Amino acid sequence: MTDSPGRKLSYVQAFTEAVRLEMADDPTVICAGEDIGFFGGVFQSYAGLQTEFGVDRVVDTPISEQAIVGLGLGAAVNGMRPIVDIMFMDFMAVALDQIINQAAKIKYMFGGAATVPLTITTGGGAGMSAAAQHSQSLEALLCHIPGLKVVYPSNPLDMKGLMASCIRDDNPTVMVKHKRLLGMKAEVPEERYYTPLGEARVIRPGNDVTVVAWGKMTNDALAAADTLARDGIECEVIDPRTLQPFDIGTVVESVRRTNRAVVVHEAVRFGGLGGEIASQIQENAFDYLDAPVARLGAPFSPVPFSPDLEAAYIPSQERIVEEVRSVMARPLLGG
Amino acid sequence: MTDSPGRKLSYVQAFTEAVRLEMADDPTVICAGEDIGFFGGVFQSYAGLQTEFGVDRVVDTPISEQAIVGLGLGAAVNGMRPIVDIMFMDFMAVALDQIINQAAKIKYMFGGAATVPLTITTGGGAGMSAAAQHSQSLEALLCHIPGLKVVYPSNPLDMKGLMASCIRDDNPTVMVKHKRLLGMKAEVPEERYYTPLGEARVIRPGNDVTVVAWGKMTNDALAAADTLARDGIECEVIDPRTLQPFDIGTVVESVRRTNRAVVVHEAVRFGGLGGEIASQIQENAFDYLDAPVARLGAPFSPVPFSPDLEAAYIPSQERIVEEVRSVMARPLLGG
Amino acid sequence: MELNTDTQLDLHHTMVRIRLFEEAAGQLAEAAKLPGFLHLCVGQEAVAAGVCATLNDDDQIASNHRGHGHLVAKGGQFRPMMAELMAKSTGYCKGKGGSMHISDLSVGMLGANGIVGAGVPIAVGAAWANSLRGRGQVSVPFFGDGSTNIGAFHEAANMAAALKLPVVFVCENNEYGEFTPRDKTMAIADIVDRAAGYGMPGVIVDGMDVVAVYEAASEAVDRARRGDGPSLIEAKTFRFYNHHGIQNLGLRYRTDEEVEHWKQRDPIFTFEDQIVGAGSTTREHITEVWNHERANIADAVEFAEHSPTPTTDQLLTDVYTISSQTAEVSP
Amino acid sequence: MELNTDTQLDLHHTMVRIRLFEEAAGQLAEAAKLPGFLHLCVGQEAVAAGVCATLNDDDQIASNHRGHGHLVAKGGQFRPMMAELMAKSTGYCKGKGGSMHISDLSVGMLGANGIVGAGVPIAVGAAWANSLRGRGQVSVPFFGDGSTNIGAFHEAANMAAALKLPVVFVCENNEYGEFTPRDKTMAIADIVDRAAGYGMPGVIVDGMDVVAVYEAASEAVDRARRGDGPSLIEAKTFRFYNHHGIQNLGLRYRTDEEVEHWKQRDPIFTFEDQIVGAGSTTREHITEVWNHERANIADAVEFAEHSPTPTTDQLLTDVYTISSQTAEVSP
Ligand SMILES: Cc1ncc(C[n+]2csc(CCOP(=O)(O)OP(=O)(O)O)c2C)c(N)n1
Ligand SMILES: Cc1ncc(C[n+]2csc(CCOP(=O)(O)OP(=O)(O)O)c2C)c(N)n1
Ligand SMILES: [Mg+2]
Ligand SMILES: [Mg+2]
Repeated sequence: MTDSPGRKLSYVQAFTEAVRLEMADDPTVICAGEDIGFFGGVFQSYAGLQTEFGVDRVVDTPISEQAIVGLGLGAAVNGMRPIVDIMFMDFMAVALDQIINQAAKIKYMFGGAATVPLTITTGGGAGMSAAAQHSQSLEALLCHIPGLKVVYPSNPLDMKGLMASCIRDDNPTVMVKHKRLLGMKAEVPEERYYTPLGEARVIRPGNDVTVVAWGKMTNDALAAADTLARDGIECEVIDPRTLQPFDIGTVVESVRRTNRAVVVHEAVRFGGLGGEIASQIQENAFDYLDAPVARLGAPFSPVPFSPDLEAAYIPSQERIVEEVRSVMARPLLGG
Repeated sequence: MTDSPGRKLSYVQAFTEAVRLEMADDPTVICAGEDIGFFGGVFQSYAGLQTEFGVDRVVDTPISEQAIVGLGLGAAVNGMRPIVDIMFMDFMAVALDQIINQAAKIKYMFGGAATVPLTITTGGGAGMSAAAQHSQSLEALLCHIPGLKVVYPSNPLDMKGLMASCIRDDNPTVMVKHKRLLGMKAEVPEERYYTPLGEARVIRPGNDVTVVAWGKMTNDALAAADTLARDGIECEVIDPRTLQPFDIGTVVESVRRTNRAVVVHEAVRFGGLGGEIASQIQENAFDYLDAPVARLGAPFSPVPFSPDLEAAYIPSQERIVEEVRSVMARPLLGG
Repeated sequence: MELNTDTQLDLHHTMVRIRLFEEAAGQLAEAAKLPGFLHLCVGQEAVAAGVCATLNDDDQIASNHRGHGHLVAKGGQFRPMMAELMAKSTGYCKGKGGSMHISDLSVGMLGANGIVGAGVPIAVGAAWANSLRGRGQVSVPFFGDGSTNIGAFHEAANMAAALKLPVVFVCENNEYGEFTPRDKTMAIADIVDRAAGYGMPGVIVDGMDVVAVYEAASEAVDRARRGDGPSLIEAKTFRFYNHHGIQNLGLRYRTDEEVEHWKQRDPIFTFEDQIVGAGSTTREHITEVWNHERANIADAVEFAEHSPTPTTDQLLTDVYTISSQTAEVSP
Repeated sequence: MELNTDTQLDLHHTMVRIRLFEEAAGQLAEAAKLPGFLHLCVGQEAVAAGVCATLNDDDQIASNHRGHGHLVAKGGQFRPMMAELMAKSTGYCKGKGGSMHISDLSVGMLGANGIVGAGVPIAVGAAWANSLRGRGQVSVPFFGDGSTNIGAFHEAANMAAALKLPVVFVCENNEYGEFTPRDKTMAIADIVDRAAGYGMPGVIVDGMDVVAVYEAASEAVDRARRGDGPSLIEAKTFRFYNHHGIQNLGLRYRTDEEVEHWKQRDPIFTFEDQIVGAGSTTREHITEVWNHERANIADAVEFAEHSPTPTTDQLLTDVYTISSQTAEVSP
């Protein structure tokens, strides 16, 4: 399907289309968030939906993130499939109780009685000089919490299929849109389709080293892989797409073949999801590893405002290339 | 000093004593939180302090965790050394913005101009049948955030010295008290002392396997080590004491000697701090490892209410023993 | 309002059921037969009973940490309640939730909650769904005076008003949050002063008078059902026991006189005098009600005690809903 | 109140400084010379100017995302402000904070803030320290109408009232939060209706009238300084430009008529007519003020443009304060 010529959509348009198709199909799909109705959302993710589906189903809310998540949660328990928007991922910090203590746990606490088909959408990532409170990648906080699913697409095609799956999933899912990918264009089928949650995609095959990256980093990893290929280093680039549940099987299978791995994420390296993935790789492919699993992430500081500092802060294609090279350069012990 | 006979204090009394000594010494040390004043706190952590230092310095607050952290943060920026209490660690979710977006980042965002000698205290951990919203170990969320320090003592002696260091530290620190350790008694010197933040303690030396554990788990790891010693397996048990900054040097030095490592924490295994530590171990001791670094943590579910389920949920001495045995049992490849 | 006899007897019956459930739970806790925290609502029965009597079966409530009474009043059954408190697999939450998360969605009880104020936004969300479905259902969050100081309450109250949702906010003002009196934590005496800030009507009612509660709730529920938006009821009440557990007198943070003063106004006994005095019922009938429910409680305790504890294969179930995967293929 | 001429001229001067700073920043943003988001307060100058004129140097303010005006009014300097907006190392935050985190603790400005409502608890915390030190300092958080719907505002307002702290809450009600009008997000027209719910006095003031703002603030600041606790001022005002950037007319979410209506009430021009009419100053002097500040702005832009950008060795500094370790030995 991806090879056929066709209509191109941007990442954010693919998001909107997924929401629109589900809303058209199912009256229980409803949306709420700040500025998403009349204005279509600050990223225009919800553009046109209020016009099409009315003010009852696409609601402009007060600036009240706790109540926004609660609005979705209560409605979800009552049989709706709400989509609620938290404008920037950083703002999840003001609503975290409703996300991690309520939405994630209500089913378990009720002994299974509640079903929570809630989708929380948000914009993550740096690169817009938006400084420390509008640029974070906080997926590690969410992935640590049983009960949630976390999705972070790297391209328009996956965005549409993953967002559709989030809406139809009967669990609370968090859909992170990377702000720097909003305008990325690619062919996207017009019909509805569902990309399964929890399935990684081998986005570039290769036999020398496995590179795991998501969100904007997938694209940087692909570019780095092209550079490295010119030197004869073939990266297998894996986009997990869903971070929780995490498809470790695909990653381990690859590493057992390539014997080397680099995990790349935009989040702060310390305590980021890369640690979990690297640990699971060495647990499951210990005897196959020719080098320690490497991790690339942001250094240990808040996101700086200055574009120069920010450029140094975010893992770049160059740093991915370097990291892969240094992993490849490690001599085999006694080999 | 630890060998000399002396006065015994409980873990929570050691906490209170640290606060009392700092308050007596320095009028800028002030406290605020729910029920901490007249009542002394639900865990009696602040017992007697309002009587001794007055209602102005030991403040009973409304149930307003965001404003409680903000109260401390604003006062800290204004030159005080406030201690603010969030009763249960789970409740940090309602105040996370003030913790991770404000307190942790204000210095950086202001280009260094602000100093934030704030201490946030809280009760963490399971084992009291307190169910999903009063039992979590959420330290991984905090350790991922640059700007914070995170401390989690395993015994009264460390508690007193670490709490004193938190109060005197010029950065926002989070002091986690494990609820199941509150009554644990040990000898504690009467005088003031400061246990440096960021220094692990080798709490039991051994040459066969390194076990890293904190909070209540340190004690369980020690008990497991005793059991294993009877079979001739000598564990080196390391208590990091401070989780951020994390003293990886002590851990790596040990693993290079023992060649095997198990990280144990009470938090959910997936995405817990164990992943970071295991990753750093394999990055820094790859050629020394005879087995993958193992991690023990809670399974992927909210904390159950039922005491039976909860007992199965929390990593136990038995499971630590098993995990160490299985790490020891791994045959050396080609060795 | 002149309540008809049936309604009076129902209100009384519900209060007796709540009182007996709480007394039994308290006794079991003292005997170390209940794990975890236990927040009893003895003294506050009139609020749960009076409010829930105005609700239909398909109306919904959301509760807080002090939630047993709300569930009983909304139609919860003793057996699965007691079993839940004892952490048995026959409990409402299969022993996974306990007192602080007790719930029964089938009777419209959206759960107790361990986080102060957190049930309020959930109730508002439930109201959003209800308003879209247009069946006239009403949502009622119950919360304490102390909870009105937390952000979630504020956001949810404003949200309900902004969206004109069918919600009746019920504050049980028992003058304390845990061990701290109201006047240390707010500069107002009446929670109802907050209603105007959301643009909703607010009313103070004597929370020890079940009829007064019933009347105020009727009006607020009607208003919500009509689509005229939310309102706030502040019920002045008191918990006779400690924040958790039973102990009532000899506590440091409140005087015995204060407790005794409120106990004179026991919502059940004063109401019994009233309905007997008015000839709506007899002392004999009242005794029968108590005895009948005492037997029910004994049955529930027996049931719970003989119920199995959850087995460890239950540990990892109920974390996620396993959805049937959608049929369409991924490109 | 009859303001003396000096005060009048100071108020005017401050408003001109704010206006010119914002206009210059807006122009630079249009020319793509400023990275990141830029929230301008053109139209709202009277609030910052009127309030801050009542404050002492050691009083403190905390701001929101729309914070340049507050900083200018509290004594912030153009050069480090403009340099910060341009992400230069000579900026107030060394280029690490930018517009949304601009701050100068030395003039008592506790920072702009990127999280709606989050500065309010910080200001209350600052007031806690101030009240303990007993030097009569006052804290003033500035925030928008939309921010009063978020939990942090509510908790902080109640906290200040409960602890009777020296705080003056200043709400700039410009009728919109981003692209959504107030009436969609709350059921009240006046934010001041929330004051009673905290037990503090509240007053509405014409936010386009700098003298009215000054008078209301004087009273509230006096009250706080006396130790009589917090109060709330709601200034009705309007932002002439878009939520961020400059564009003012032709926006979908508000009518041009509405903007034009408010622009007729430009706080600077109306005040100029007033003080010239009253003989407090002359047109010539006013022109001088504008020209003088235009030169200052040009100087600041020049300074900023020629300032160095932070070097990457600055990336990891300022994350932690390196304390000198305490001397005592650990056992
Ligand atoms: C966010 C949060 N903070 C603190 C607590 C601890 N806590 C449990 S009940 C309670 C008091 C609640 O007071 P109120 O709302 O008046 O209810 P009451 O107990 O009086 O019925 C507190 C502080 C909590 N559960 N959640
Ligand atoms: C917690 C949070 N939610 C949402 C936003 C996005 N946001 C930035 S400014 C703004 C509108 C604020 O409105 P108001 O308080 O009225 O201030 P104004 O912009 O009108 O001056 C919003 C929603 C944010 N920064 N923080
Ligand atoms: Mg109460
Ligand atoms: Mg506004």
